[in-house]
Order: sequence, then structure tokens, then C-alpha cells
Amino acid sequence: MHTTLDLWSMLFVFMLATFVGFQVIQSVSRLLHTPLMSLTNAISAIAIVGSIIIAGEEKDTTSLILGCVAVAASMTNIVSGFLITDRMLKMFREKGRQQ
Amino acid sequence: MHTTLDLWSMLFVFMLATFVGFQVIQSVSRLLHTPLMSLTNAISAIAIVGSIIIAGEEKDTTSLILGCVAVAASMTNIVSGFLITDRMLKMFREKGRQQ
Amino acid sequence: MSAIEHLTQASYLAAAALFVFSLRWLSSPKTARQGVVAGVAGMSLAVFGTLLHPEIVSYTWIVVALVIGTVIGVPLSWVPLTAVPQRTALSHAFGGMAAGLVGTAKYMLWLQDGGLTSFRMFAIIVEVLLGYLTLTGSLMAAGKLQEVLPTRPITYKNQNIFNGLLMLVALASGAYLVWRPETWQLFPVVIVLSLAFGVLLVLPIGGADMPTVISLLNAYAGLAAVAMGFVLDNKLLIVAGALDGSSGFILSVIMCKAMNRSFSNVLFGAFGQVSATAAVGEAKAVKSATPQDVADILENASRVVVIPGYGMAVAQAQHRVRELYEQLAKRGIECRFAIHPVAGRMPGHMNVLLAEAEVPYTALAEMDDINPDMPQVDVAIVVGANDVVNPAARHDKSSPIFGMPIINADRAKTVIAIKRTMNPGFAGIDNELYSADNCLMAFGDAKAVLGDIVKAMSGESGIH
Amino acid sequence: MSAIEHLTQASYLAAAALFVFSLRWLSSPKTARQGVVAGVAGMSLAVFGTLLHPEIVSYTWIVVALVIGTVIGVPLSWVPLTAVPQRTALSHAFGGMAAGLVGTAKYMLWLQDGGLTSFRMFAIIVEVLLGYLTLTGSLMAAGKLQEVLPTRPITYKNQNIFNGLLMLVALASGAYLVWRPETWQLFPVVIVLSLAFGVLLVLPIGGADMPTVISLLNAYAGLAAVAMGFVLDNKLLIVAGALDGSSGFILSVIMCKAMNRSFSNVLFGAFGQVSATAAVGEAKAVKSATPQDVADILENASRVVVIPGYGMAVAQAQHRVRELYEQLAKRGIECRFAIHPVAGRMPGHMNVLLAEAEVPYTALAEMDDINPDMPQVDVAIVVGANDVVNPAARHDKSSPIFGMPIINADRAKTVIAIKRTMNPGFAGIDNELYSADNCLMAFGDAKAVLGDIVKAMSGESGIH
Ligand SMILES: NC(=O)c1ccc[n+]([C@@H]2O[C@H](COP(=O)([O-])OP(=O)(O)OC[C@H]3O[C@@H](n4cnc5c(N)ncnc54)[C@H](OP(=O)(O)O)[C@@H]3O)[C@@H](O)[C@H]2O)c1
Ligand SMILES: NC(=O)c1ccc[n+]([C@@H]2O[C@H](COP(=O)([O-])OP(=O)(O)OC[C@H]3O[C@@H](n4cnc5c(N)ncnc54)[C@H](OP(=O)(O)O)[C@@H]3O)[C@@H](O)[C@H]2O)c1
Repeated sequence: MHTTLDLWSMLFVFMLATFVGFQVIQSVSRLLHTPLMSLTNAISAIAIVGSIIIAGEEKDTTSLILGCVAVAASMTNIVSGFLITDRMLKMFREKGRQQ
Repeated sequence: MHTTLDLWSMLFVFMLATFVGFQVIQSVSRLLHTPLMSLTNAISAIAIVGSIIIAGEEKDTTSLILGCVAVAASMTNIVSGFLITDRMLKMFREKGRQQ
Repeated sequence: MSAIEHLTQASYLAAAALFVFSLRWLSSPKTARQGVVAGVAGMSLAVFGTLLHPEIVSYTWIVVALVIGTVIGVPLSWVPLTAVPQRTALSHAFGGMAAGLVGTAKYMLWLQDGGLTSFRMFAIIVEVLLGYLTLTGSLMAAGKLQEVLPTRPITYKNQNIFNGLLMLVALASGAYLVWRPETWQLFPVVIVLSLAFGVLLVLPIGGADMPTVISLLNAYAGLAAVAMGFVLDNKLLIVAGALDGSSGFILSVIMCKAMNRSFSNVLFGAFGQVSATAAVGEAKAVKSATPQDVADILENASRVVVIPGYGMAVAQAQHRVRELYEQLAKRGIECRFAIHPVAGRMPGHMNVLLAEAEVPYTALAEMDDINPDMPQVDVAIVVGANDVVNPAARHDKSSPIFGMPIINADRAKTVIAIKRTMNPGFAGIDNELYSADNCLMAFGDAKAVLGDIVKAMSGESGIH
Repeated sequence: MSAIEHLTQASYLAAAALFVFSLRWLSSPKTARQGVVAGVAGMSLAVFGTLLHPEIVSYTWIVVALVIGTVIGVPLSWVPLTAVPQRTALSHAFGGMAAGLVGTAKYMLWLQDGGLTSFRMFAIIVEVLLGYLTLTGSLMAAGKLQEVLPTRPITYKNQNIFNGLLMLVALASGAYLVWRPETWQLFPVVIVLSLAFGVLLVLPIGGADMPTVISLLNAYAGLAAVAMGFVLDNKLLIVAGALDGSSGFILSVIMCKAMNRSFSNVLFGAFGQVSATAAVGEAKAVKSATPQDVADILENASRVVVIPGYGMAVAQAQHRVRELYEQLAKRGIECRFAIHPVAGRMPGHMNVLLAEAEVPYTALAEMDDINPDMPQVDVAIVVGANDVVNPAARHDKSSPIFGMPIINADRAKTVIAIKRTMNPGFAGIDNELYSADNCLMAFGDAKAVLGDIVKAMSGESGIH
């Protein structure tokens, strides 16, 4: 009973998040489509949440290893994704240099 | 346990629906703000869902009466809200009459 | 979870999606009617999904209630368009009542079977408070708009202190109930205080300020539905309520901005009287014109802009306006309508009236789009509008409407203002536009004056 | 539910909201960096909320993994901007892998303790399939972009039939597993097939078509995160995954539209080779110009538009372009940049390169905004762009790019095209623009030619 009622909650969340996603992304400035790709990249590394639990539970060696690899992979995406996005965005200026 | 986990599902749904609402409403044409008021009016009569259950369970006379009054009130809003919205929208035309 | 329950949940999910599309399709008049279809489909799905609910033991009374609702609802949808604000308010009252009643019933039922967790109690308190407050507040608003109740603001000494105290008592009772849900004696106190609150909040607000109040009550009705969703653990209610809530909220913000009031002013202080600074300046000389004069001026124009306002609604002059539009179109004179966001007494008021008179919506222009063109316009005809064309908003820092965006009628080559007297409009202030060099006044009821202008033009149309 | 668990859930809710704001703030370069801050804040909240999880017995290995991730991640963010597509692809590979591994681990754990309901099994299958497919597919894409792998499309006989059969086997195994989750022998089959699938899907696609593929893989990585959310009953994963999924989806749709390909073509057929119709027409006569000629023409212009394309990226000529822009600005000559949505090899490619060279983004104009002005432009300088200025797209129904919206460079009074040879661009077709009467070719590497032009102009700037 619990998991199936929750299934519907999750479907509601999924549907609404998709609506939000479509609307938000459509309003992203065309100027910034490349940074958008790297930013969503970093955000989708939210998979780290699941990976940390698997790694931390240490139920058995296999799951520990799989979890740790997943944590490292996600962390790589988070770090590089946010850093490179910021690096690109820093370059967008209203005025040229020294003006 | 069940109700409190569900509390967070509900909060997620509420937050996302509010985001969707703000974005969708902001894109409603200014032309149509009066019909918008009557349409949301009809939609918020979704309270009928809760009212029907209270009335249908017939747990005791008081709840039956309260439920039925709520059903009737909500149904009034649904019927009049959708009908008047449609009546108004029918009047919006691209061309004048007979042209 | 049985197959039936899955079916119910699936219908709720689909209904939520349909509601979103319903509102989304209002983004253009082309798709708007489709939006109504989606709304009806969503609502039907939701109702059928609910009727499948296994806990329902008998359908008799539900059907009776549905029939009663339909019987009341259908005639309510026939009201004349000028009565739409009242109808909307009445409808919020019903919505608030439904939320309040369901909350009350749920409290009673859970009180018996011990299902009152503090979370549920909290949600019920919010639902009941918002529901009953919306009920009486909306009834008051409807009464003021229908002029059944006195429309002037009713104030008395220490009003704010009194309201604040009542609020405190209500919140304290609510908090105590959350802590000890079994003290049922406090529940009626919360109900009565909520009902009283709705009355007290709308009492000090003048009839003309009702549109903002109605939008805000719209938001409250939506939030009451959200709270009901939390009480009943129903996500569809939460979604629909949130959509409704954001709509009411956004509309009131739009009205505030267009009236240059701060938003906190609406959330708290809209519930305060509008200071009608009856600034009676020296009577300035104005030039007036007969309908025949106006017809002559129009014949020689090539670009005309009509600026309608509340006076057009009062005079029901929209059909005459359309006739004028047709006369101009016949002569190849460009005629557009400049719509100010708060012209009239509710958002979108002018659009609906002109649409009713079958003016094509493609001829309507928003303020920001038409203002840059105003200097190229030959004749601007102001039909019962006043505050929305008052140039003081642009330059007079002492004016109460200073900073409110206006339609720059004064920048047209010639301005013709149709109104009955030199009385001020909603904001209660004089309008220097009328004494401007390029402005001619055509005094009289808008419907009559426009009728005469059209007659003069059609009489000549043979000669032309 | 304990207080800690509430804290975790609250941090997830806040993180989800922050992610939405993060993307929302990308709607303008002014607020965009704020968006990164919101994203980082959301991610930190999510990680800290997770670390509170009571089921975590030791932090040692988690910290080790986090450190390793950081050590790899930091240098990965230093790649030159031309390598951004590869980096993005690599990053999708990591994301897919994480999803796949978590799904695998969850399957094994639940297999042991009997927690495998068919719903969970279904979600795991989706997660694992999308995850591993994204892993190998993205590695292939990165390899092709980095030219480690052959960039030409690799096709063989009956490719579609073979892929279809493999897909059938994978789906059948998945379905059987949902029915009987305990048949663990099938699980590795699903994994291997998913891995193979990623390779097979990207194999037949040419290197130049990778951007669309990358966006699509972005969407798949997002969906894998959504599936992980369903597996772990975690709403934050669902929200973040859905945001990512819609972003990938919308970007691929935008690319398709701008390239005039149908969308089904992307979902299924983007996975099909681009027919390179090497239409070798009769060699038409073209006029060529020296950098000095170009400098003279520019000196006498008053409105200049620069149209950059993939060639500017290859030549790394963006800094020379900025110098040209400064020379023109110094003379009071208006200079704007016309950015085609698919100029270059990824969405927004030109914008980032020009921003890197410190060209103010206010000087960049979108295609639809600048096209109406093109007839008033004195000189249009095409810097390494080809397909996006090919007039055949407007009128030649037989052309493979017919219907693709282009920048109307040919309508400018004079066109100067900088490229190395008469070779065609990405679409492999000739460009009639080059033989037009008003077009002059400046042959050579974009960086060198522009450098000479700038030198010629700055040499003269004293005289001017
Ligand atoms: N739209 C909304 O949502 C909303 C909400 C709240 C408040 N408001 C406020 O309402 C005002 C709207 O501005 P507005 O320019 O449309 O209206 P207004 O400033 O209220 O002026 C209306 C004018 O119409 C004239 N009038 C009345 N009856 C007439 C008749 N039968 N024939 C001809 N003229 C007639 C009146 O002058 P005479 O008496 O001399 O004829 C009056 O000056 C703004 O101040 C706005 O802030 C609007
Ligand atoms: N942006 C995206 O997201 C995306 C995604 C997928 C596909 N595409 C496709 O990519 C194409 C983009 O069009 P485009 O006009 O930007 O590029 P293009 O059509 O590929 O043309 C690039 C031109 O640059 C010249 N070039 C190359 N290296 C050069 C150098 N070092 N110096 C000077 N010129 C150089 C080449 O001519 P020479 O060899 O003669 O020098 C070539 O004609 C479109 O067909 C689009 O559909 C774009």
C-alpha cells in the first residue's frame, strides 16, 4: 500500500517537474545555450544522492565499490560542471573590456 | 511514518505546482484576464472531490449534510464557471462580424 | 492498492495535467476555448475518479447535491457581463464555504475515530480559517459590488487594534487545537472568528477597490483548496489549488503595479481605505465640441485611437463604439483601441466588453505597444476613461497616481474626451488633460454622445 | 519519522527549488552567474542532507570517493572552449555510469533481502538501460569529437535489423525480469545489451552530427536520474532529472528546427547517416579580394555585420574578430554580430567564443532580429560560416537544406566571405552566395586574414 500510493506521488512530481522544466528551459536566453548544457550536466549529477547512500550503507563489498565509483563519477560532474559553467558565464559582459 | 513521508511528497507537489502556476498564469494573454478569473474559479471548485467523499461515506448525519452542501456549492461553481468562461471566450474574434 | 484505486489516481493525474493545459491555452484567444474543453475534461475525470471511491456507500444524496448545484449554476452563468465581478465574488464565497465545511466535517469525523494527528489538525485549521474567511469576505465584496451593501468604506476608531486582537485570539485557539486536538470547544471559536474576520477585512474598503480584493480572495480560495489537499492527502487538490492561488496572486500584483500601489499595500494595506484626495484645483477653461464637430474632425483624420474606460462600461456604450469603428473602417481610416491594464473595474474588463460588441481583438492594443505611436495619431477619443489618461501620473510628483503608467492620450494631435461632467474618476483627482490646448470635451452619456457621432457620420457617408 | 529525516527531506525540497531558480536565472546573462550560485547551493544542501542519512555506517569511503571526484573534476573544467562538446559528452558518460551502477547495486541488495517488487524492478530496468546506454553512447560521441575514433559514419549491411533484434532481446529480458525478478541470470544480459546498444546507436552517425546526439544523450541521462528517483523513492532525483531531461530534449528540438530536420528524425533517425549529397556544380567564377581591399571597403561603410561560423571556431579567430570590432567602433562604424542558432557545432557555440574574446553580448543579434535589417547593411563579413548563409535554403527546393532558416547575408550591399578554399561546409553542398555579384572572397585561414585586415586598418587609422 505504501509504495503504490507513493508511486502516484512520484508520478505527480515527475509530471509537474517536467512542466516546470519545459517552461524554464524555453525561457533560457539563446546566448547561454552552451552554459545551459554544462549547468544541467552538473545538476543531473544529483545522482550523487543515491550513490552516497549505497556507498555508506556498506551492505556488502560489491555494493560498496559500485557506490563509491558512482559517488566519484557524480562528484566529477558536479565539480567540473559548475566550474566550467561559471568560467563561461564570467566571459559574458554587457560592455567590452576597459570600457 | 506513512503520513509524514507523504507530507514531504505533498510539499514537493505544492512547490512544483506553484512554479507551474506562476509561469502559466504569467503567460496568459492580457486580453483574457477576465475569463482567466472565471476559469480558475471553476478549476478551484475541485474541492468537489473532497466533498463527494465526505457526503458519500455517510459516516453520520452531520457530515452527510455538510458534505452535500459542499458538493452543491462546488458544483455550482463548476457549472457556472465553465459556462460563463466559454460564453466570454466565444466573443473574442479575430475579425469583426460578417467579415 | 486495488485496481480501482489505481484508476482513481490515474484520473487525478490526468486531471492535473489537463488543468495545466487549460490555463496554458489561455495564452492566446485562438486556443482559449480549447482551454475550457480541457478544464471540463479534467473536472469530469476528477469527479468520475472520485465516484469510484470504494468508501462511498450511497450515491443518492451526492446526485441530489450535484443536481442542485447544476440548477443554481446554469442561471448564474447568464448574468450580464457588467455583473461578472459580483458573480466571481459569489463563486469564491461558495468555494470558501465548501472548503470550510469539508474541514469541519473531517475534524468531527477524526475527532470520533482518533485520527487527529497534529499535522492533520494544522492543515484543518488553515483550511477552515481560509475557507470561512473567504466565504464572508467574498459575500461582503459581492454585496458592495451589487450595491446591496453600502459601498463607502466603513471605518471606526481603533479598527486595526480590534482586528489585530481578534486575529491573535484566532491564532491562539488554532495553535492550542494543534497541540490538543481533542479540545473541541475551541473549534467553533475558530470558525466564528474566521467568519467575523472575512467581514471585518472587507468592511473598511471602498466598493471601487473591490477588484483587487476579489483577486486576493481568489488566491485565498485557492490556498484553502491546497490546505484541503493536505488534509485529505490528495495531490490533485494541491495542484488545482496552487494554480488558482497563483492566478489570484498574480492578478492582484498586476493590478497593484498598474495602479502604482506597493504589493504589501495589497497583502495588508489594500485592506485600508484609498485616500481620496479631492484636490479641487481652480476650474480651468475647457473647450467643448458637439457630436457634429467630432464627426467632422474624425472624417479628416487618418489614424484614430479609441481609449475606453470605466465610463464606457457604465454607459454600456461598447456597441456604439463598435459602430464608430465600422464607420471609420468604411472610410479607410485606421482605428485602434488602446487598452490600459486597469481601465474599468476588473482586469481585462475593456477587452471582454469590446469582444461582446464584436470588435475584433486584433484591433486592441496594449498600453506599451501603442504609447510609442501616440504622437503619430491624429485623433484620440477618450470614452469614459479618466485616471488612465491623466498626464499628472507622468510628471506631478505630488499626485496620488504619480508613477502609474498611463496611455499618453495627450500626445495625440487632437484629443476628444467623452464624459458627463468635469467630475474626477476613481482616484478622485482632477485631470489636466481636459484643459490642454489639443483637447475637446464632448459632454454627455457615452452611449448617447457616441450614438450622435455615429449618426452624424453615417448621415454624411453618402456625400463622402 | 525522526527529526533528522525531516531535516533531510527539507534540504531536498529546498534543493529542488534552488535548481529551478538556477535554470530560471539563465534567462539573462545578467542573472546567470547567480544561477550557478543557486545550483551550487542546491547541490551542497542535497549532499549534506544525504550525509545525515541514518543508514550510513561509515563516511571513510564516501570521503575518498568525493576527493577523487574533485581531483578529476577540477582539471576537467579547464579544457579549452573548443573542447566543451567532448567534455559534455564525457560528463554524460559519467552520469550514465553512476545511474547504471546504483541500479545494479540496488538490484543486488534487494535480491538478497527480497525487496524486489515488480514496480521497483521496472524502475531499475529503465534506470540501468538508460544509464549504461548513455555511458557507452557518450563515450563514443566524445571519442568521435576528439577524433580518437573515426568520425565518419560506420555502417554495415542489415544494421537496422540487427539493432532491432538486439533491442527486442533486451526488452524481452527486461520484461521477464519484471515478471520474475529473481532470475538474476538475465540481469547481466540487460547490462551488456545496454552497453552494446550505446555503441551501436552512435556508430552510424558522423562526427559532425554529434551535437544533436549529445543533447539527446543529455536527455537520456536526465531520464536515468528520474528512474533512479523512482527506484530510491526520492523526489529530488525526479525533479532534477526531469529538469535535465527537458533541457536535453528542448536543445535537440531547437537544433533540429534550425537544421530543418524533423524531430522524429532525431529521436530515431538522427541515428542515421546524414546523406552528404556532394553536389559538385560547375565551378562558377568568383571575385577575390585582398585584406587591404577589405580594409578599404570597411573604412567606407557605416553599418557592418559580422556573421561567424564554424570556421571561426576552427581557426580560433574570435580574438581577431574582436580587434576588428574595436577598429570599427573607433571609427564610429556600427558593427553587430549575426548569430545563427546552429552556427558552429553546438548550440550557443558562437556566443561563448565571442564572449571569451570579450565582445560585449549586447553587440550580438539573433537571426530573426537582424534579418529584417540586412538590406540596410553596407558590408556583411562572413567569417568561416557557410551553410547558415546559403541562399539555396530559401529558394532551391532540391537542396538538402531547403527550408532551413538562414541569415540573409546576400541581401547586404557588399558581402565579404573569409574561408580557406571553395570547399563546402557541413552539409556538403555548394554555396551560390560566393558567386553572387556583390560577394568578394578573402581566401585564407580566418585568423590570418582577419589579422591582416586589422593590421591594414590600424596602419591607416592615423591617416583617417
Ligand atoms: N481595472 C481594474 O482591475 C481596477 C481595479 C481597481 C481599481 N481600478 C481603478 O479604476 C480606475 C480606472 O480608470 P478609468 O480611466 O477606466 O476610469 P475612471 O478613472 O474611474 O474614470 C471613469 C470616468 O468615466 C466617466 N463616466 C462615468 N459614467 C459615464 C457615462 N455614463 N458616460 C460617459 N462617461 C462616464 C466618469 O466621468 P463623469 O462622471 O464626468 O461622466 C469618470 O471620470 C483607475 O483609477 C484604476 O486604478 C481599476
Ligand atoms: N551548432 C550546432 O548546434 C550544430 C549541430 C549540428 C550540426 N550543425 C551544422 O553545422 C553547420 C554550421 O554552419 P556553419 O555555417 O557555422 O559552418 P559550416 O557550414 O560547417 O561551414 C564552415 C566553413 O568554415 C570554413 N573554415 C573551416 N576552417 C576554417 C579556417 N581555419 N579559416 C577560415 N575558414 C574556415 C570552411 O570552409 P573552408 O574549408 O573552405 O575553409 C567551411 O565552409 C550547419 O550545417 C549546421 O546544421 C550545427
